[in-house]
Amino acid sequence: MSETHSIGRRSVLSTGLLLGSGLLLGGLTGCGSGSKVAEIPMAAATGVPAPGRRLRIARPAASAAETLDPASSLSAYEYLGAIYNRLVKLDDKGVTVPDLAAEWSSTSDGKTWTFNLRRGVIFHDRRPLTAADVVYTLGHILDPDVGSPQAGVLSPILEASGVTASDPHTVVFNLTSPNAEFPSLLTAYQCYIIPVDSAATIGATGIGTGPFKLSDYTPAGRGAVEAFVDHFAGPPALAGIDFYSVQDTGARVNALLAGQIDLISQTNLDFATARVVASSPNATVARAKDAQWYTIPMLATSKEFSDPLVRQAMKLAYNPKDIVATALQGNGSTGWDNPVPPGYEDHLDFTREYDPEKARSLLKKAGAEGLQLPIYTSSYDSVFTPMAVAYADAVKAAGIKLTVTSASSDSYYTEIWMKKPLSVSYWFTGRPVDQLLNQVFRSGSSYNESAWSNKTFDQLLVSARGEMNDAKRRGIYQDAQRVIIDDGADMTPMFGDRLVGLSKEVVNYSEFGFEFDYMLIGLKS
Amino acid sequence: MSIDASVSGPVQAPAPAGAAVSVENLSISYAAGDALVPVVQEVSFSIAAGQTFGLVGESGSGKSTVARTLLAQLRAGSKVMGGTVKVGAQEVFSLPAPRLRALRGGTVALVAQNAGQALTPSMRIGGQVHEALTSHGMAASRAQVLQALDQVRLPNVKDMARRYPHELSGGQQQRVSIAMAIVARPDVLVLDEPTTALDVVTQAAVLRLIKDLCQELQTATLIVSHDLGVVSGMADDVAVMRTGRILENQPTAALFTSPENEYTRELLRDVPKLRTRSAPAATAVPSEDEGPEDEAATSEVLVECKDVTISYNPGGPPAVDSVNLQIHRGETLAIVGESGSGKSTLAWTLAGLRGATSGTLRVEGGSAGRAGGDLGKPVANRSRELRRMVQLIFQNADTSLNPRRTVSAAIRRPLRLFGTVPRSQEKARVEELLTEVGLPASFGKRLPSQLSGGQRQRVGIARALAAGPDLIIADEITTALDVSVQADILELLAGLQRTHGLSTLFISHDLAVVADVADRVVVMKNGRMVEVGPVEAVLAGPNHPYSASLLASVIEPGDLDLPSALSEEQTWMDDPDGGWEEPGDGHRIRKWKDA
Amino acid sequence: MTQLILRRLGTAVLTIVLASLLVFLAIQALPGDVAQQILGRDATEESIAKMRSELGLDTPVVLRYLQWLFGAVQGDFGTSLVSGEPVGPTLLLHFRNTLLIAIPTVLISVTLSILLGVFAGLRRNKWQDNSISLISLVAMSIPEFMMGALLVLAFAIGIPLFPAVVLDGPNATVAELLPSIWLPVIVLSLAMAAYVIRMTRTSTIDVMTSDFITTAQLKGLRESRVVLRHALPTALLPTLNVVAINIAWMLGGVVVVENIFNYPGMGNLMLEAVFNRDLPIIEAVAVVSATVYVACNLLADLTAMLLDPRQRLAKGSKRKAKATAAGSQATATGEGIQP
Amino acid sequence: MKSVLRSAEPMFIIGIALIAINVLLAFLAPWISAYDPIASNSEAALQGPTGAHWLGTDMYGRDVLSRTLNGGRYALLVTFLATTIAVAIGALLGCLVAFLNNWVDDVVMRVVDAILSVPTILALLVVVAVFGSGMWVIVLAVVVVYTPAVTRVVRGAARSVSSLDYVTAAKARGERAGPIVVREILPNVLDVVLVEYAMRASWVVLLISSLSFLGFGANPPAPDWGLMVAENRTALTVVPLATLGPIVALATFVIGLHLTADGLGKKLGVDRAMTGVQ
Repeated sequence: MSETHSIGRRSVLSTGLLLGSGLLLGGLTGCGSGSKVAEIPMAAATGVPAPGRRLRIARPAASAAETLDPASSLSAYEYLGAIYNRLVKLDDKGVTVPDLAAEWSSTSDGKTWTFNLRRGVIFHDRRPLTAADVVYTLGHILDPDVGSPQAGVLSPILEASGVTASDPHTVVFNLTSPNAEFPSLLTAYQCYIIPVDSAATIGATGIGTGPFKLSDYTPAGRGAVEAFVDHFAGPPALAGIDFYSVQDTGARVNALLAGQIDLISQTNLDFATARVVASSPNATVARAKDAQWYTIPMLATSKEFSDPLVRQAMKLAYNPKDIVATALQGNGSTGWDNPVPPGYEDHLDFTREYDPEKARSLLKKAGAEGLQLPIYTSSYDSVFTPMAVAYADAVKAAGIKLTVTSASSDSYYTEIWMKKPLSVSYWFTGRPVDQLLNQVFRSGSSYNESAWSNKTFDQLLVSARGEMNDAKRRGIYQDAQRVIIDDGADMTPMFGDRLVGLSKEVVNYSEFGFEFDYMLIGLKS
Repeated sequence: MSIDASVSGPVQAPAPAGAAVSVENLSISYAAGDALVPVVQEVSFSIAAGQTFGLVGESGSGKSTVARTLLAQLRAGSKVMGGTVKVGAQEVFSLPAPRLRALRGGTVALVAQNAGQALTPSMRIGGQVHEALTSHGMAASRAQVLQALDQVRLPNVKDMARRYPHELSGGQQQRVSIAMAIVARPDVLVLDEPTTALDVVTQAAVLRLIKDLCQELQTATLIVSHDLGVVSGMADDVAVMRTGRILENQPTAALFTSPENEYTRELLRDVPKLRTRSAPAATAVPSEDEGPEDEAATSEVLVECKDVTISYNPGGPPAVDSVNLQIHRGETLAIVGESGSGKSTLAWTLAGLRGATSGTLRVEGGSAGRAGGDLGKPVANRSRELRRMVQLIFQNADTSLNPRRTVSAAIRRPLRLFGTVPRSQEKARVEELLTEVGLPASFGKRLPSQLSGGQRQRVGIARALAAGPDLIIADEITTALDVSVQADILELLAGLQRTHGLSTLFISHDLAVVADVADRVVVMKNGRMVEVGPVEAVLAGPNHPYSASLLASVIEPGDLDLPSALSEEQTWMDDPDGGWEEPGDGHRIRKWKDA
Repeated sequence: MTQLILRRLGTAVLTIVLASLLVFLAIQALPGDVAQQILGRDATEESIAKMRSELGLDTPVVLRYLQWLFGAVQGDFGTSLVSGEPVGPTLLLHFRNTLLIAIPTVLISVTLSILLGVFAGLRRNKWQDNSISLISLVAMSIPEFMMGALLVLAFAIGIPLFPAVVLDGPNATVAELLPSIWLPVIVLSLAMAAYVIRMTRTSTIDVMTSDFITTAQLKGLRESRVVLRHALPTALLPTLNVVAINIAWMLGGVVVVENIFNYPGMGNLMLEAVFNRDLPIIEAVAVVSATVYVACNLLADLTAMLLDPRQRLAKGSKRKAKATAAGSQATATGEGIQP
Repeated sequence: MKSVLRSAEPMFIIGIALIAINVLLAFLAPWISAYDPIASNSEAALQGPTGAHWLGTDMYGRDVLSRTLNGGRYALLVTFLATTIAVAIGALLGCLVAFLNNWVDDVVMRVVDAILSVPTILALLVVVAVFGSGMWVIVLAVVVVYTPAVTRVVRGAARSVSSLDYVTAAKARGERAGPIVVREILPNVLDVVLVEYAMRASWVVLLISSLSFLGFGANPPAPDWGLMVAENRTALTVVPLATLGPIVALATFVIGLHLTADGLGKKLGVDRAMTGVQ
């Protein structure tokens, strides 16, 4: 109580200063010079959470059609990690680790996979988890009527009839083609396990096995979850979480600064805001390392980029270090056009050459000297435009003239992306390597944003799936990465840290993909 | 005329001791930018209780400014430069606020020109009279309010008290203003052009009322007017003002019989006169008065209206009802009537601005080999020839010229439109027309705002002439002008008419003006003709009762009293059998019965 | 008078229908597929096609408008393309929330600005007038998003008197929303008051120079009575229309303010609907706003009739009535409409 | 114009001066600004005012002064284009329907009312959503929402003019509607139109800054006042001048327009509040 009191007084004082100097004397005193601004912390605070605290999270307002059905493309995914579990999940090195499945194995041909479930797991409605629930969930995901995004990944290798329960705690998957990486495909957040026969209601009830139990939920509105004391790994540190939905980014930040919420989810703060938040008395910034995978897709089917020489020149012409320095202000890692994040075990550590002169000569060779075209961007993400500007700046040296053209953010992904020859885009990291490469780079995949097609690459993916030896498979994946670097149409200048605004009271924040560590996150007393 | 001479001598009447009002050496200036423009200069006069003092002068003479100093009111930006204004023993400009409030409405009351605008639109009549009492600490019962309304001879006072100003006629509104002014029994009454906005009959009645009340209440009264007749009928003493100075100040009878100042004499000469018309008017040219010969010479009909009826709303009462008349070539036909009588509606229909509901209007061709045509059609359906045959001159010279276009552009437009002269000669023709209406050719470059009212009206005439018309419709063209200017314009028009052989339809509410200019006159009331005939015959009578009341209402300069109480109400009705009396000589009177 | 009111009502309905038609036709031209917009970037081709037919996007436009109009007349505004919920209740909820800030705004700003406007008009060109004019000039010239940002900084983050944003959704109770309304109310009041003050000042000056005020003053009335009883009713006539237009503007177009404060009102609903191509919601918002606009004008006219008996004349047809009652309305329209 | 200026009051002069300064600075911006307004420089991000950066820098290290100077170019250009087009169309249409005073007037005014009854921002958003957010689209959008308002104001003024005698005289001569509107009516409502122009321009500036703020106007990284506020307002406590710079520029321009409109109104005898009634 006395603590909050003193904070209150301090902020009153700071406001006096702030208003006085900022508004009245701003120009004269030179207040607010950069030196006073706190740098963005590198690591989140850790500590012992106080019991019984609730975390308040502001998230962007979603569509009113959102649902708690994890399989849906409109799932409210801030809730999902709190209320559900998957069979397996990905750790921050991209390695598949157990969740509801205690262990798994496959036949040597990689076609039949057997998962043994953890014992003693119960749903929030106190029904025990059985293999039937898993069979039902997979059937739900593969149901064409559901239109689950993950169905596109699973259906080429798995039919609903291929999933069976051999006993209440064992699920057997019979694949239609071998896949050594199959377990990793079940780590997607669409694969959270729901109870048998719950498809019709799960969107609103959110009954899962997760550490929290749904207590209140309005689509696109506010909601709450409470600690589930009977969770198999024990109760979480928090007593509950309240979710609020706030449309405007500025408003979310203001809510944090005013102490109305503890954490802003799904919002990559721009650097100015991040520094403002970091220097405020009661809020700070944490980062999700390399969480934003930024890309510059060159549409391989366009007349500009159908020639691999031109694509190669576009890469040789820029140094990702420059882009990280200006667009990310150093808050991220260079990508060197390799889409696999540096932290992954399967990552190919290779720095391609940077040679604008060579780029120029390649262009000449391709008959595209002095290439000139617009690069499209929008305010969809705060890094898009700085990235486009930095890239356009960088490639000037190779005689490439790009005009940065901004499009409306609300129709950017329907009107520009995958339609214009050169645009910018981003993905969340946290996908298993197999899924990443298959979804975004394989010929004909609906997410192949550059429409790139390379037979060698496709063949490498197929052979990787057939290779049961982990080390050899890693080698194949790294070969595939090399093909992308050399020939690919989707440039990866960098991976950005997601800057997350949170209260100074929040401890043990850690996030991978878009999922918190819900067990440990808590608030100081 | 010497202005210097007028400052001394008889102008400065000594202020008798005990005068209710005494103004001495009053000078007022108006600040225009950095300069001070004198608007009132060394004005002195006094009024004894029970006496009426008249201030007469043309617009801008400063008469209203003087009048309002009696209530210590000055226009914003004006300043008293010297002199005193005393009401009783009080010097009004040095009164503290509470005493000033007591003076206003209590000691001195004002009746302003336009009662329609001087009454608060959002308050009931009764309330406005009521507060005139209460604001001076007088107990005010409903009965007193009703009595005040009754005193100004308003009908149905109970109902009247509940009405809002806009629900009253102009005459009734002015009566309310008077009631409001006299209800607190003031010592001094200031009448600032009290009847200017009223029809003649109403004017006569309202003036009669005021005069009676002033006598009854023994107030010292100041009446300001541009109308010599009004002042003549009301005042005991009259002062003539010009450019802020009093030129002469005499008892009324003396002023009108033996004016001392040249300006006064000019004014008196320029006023159109009705009853003294037997002696040819100063402006009259012998040929105009030759009557019968003229008639014979011009008996050729130019315009023929048969059973013309014009309605604004289908089913509503017609604005013009079964009018039959002829306009002869070369004659001036006047239409006289009060506002709402239909006279302007008829004129506008002839000009093609409005279609006729039924009946026929025809203009004959002839003179210049022009074809005749149907004037019942609106202008859009008329041929170019037909359009140029009929031209309008408007009442208000201020609004009849486009303020953004030069004089020569205004005159040139009809030349171009009707192809009256080849383009190469337009400039010369414009100059010719300007000269013809008595303006220097150099005026072509001016904008209307750089002209005086009279000059603007001359441009309006030139514009009408430019078309080369057969008929000119002059719609109240002198109403907005001062007397002296009015005389010039009328003279100009008459001259032009003679030289061009034009016919004129002259619309007016003023019988005296009509008597001066017209050959024949039509009297209209409620959309119908009630009398028509040669001017002399109509003036000589016998008359339709409405025409008679119009004639009786005229107050001429030198009349020392007002017409006896006239009824504003209509005392007659059309004979249900219809028909006309014809005393002869083309004089016809609609048959009527007492209502 | 009744006839006059009836005619106004008829015109009002016509205006609303016309507005709904214009908006309906305009939003037909919106690019971007609703289905795509709803399903987002992760949608599959099949689910989009399915969604399209579910939404009835294949019916011809005219037919859809007539269907919509027929439903709307019966109070059925269709269902949201996005949430699948009926539009009516959703809209009503947001409308209620907007009213929650609109009503205090109107009460505060109108009272205050009429007082200040009349005061400034009476003290014309004196220091009181000059300072009031200057302040309202500045208030008019600072965009409300700036005003909002400054207020949040000062009174929510600096001195935490008010919440910076509204965390409760549209379903929140009035009591829950109450603490959050004040900052938006202040921002809106400032924007609105500036215009009303200026209009009131001008018309006060205007009326104070008219003949009937001179008459009243020369009757020896106290200045207070002259102002309150004689001048005010007429001076307020033009102000009425500015107020009406401003209320309409506020109810329909406070997008910026609601956006800054995350206030779950109609402005936010509208913004969201345009983003999502949620045609039935856009259409319904347009109709409600048009109704409010028309109703406010009608109310202003009725109040004008109350204040000034001349306005009650049904005679002279609508043209005359318009010319007098709405003489100032012409500018009022302009005066009131702001970004 | 000369005579207008000579006897003008100080407030009017100040108004004209504020507009002139803004227009001049915007025009000269490319030559007088010390930095490229879109060149980012991460080393110099979020600086307070220094000798090198008089108004400091923003989060990308861009010079705030250079951005503020250049930020007016877009706003002023759009304002000029949109206001001119809207006022031109509105004035002509207003005069025409006032003169015709028949069913055409009724139809036009119904449509005008209908458009006016749709919230400005909604109408703008729909137009922008249909056509994208290029400069000409913003101009079109503003024209769509403001032409009806101008039409209404001018019609009010033109109605009283068209009942004046010189218009009647033209009608009686048999002139056609076109020449009457252009020669007789329009020149005489020009004062109202002029005042309306100044007022309307002030709203257009604010409106397009709001649009930019909401993300529908100018596109990043272009310098634009509204956009600069949107970008920098969260950093208000850190680099207040990055927000206040463009706001002061915007506000002075708007104040200039208001003062000019007031001054013009007084000078030309147009009571701005009562525009449309005589």
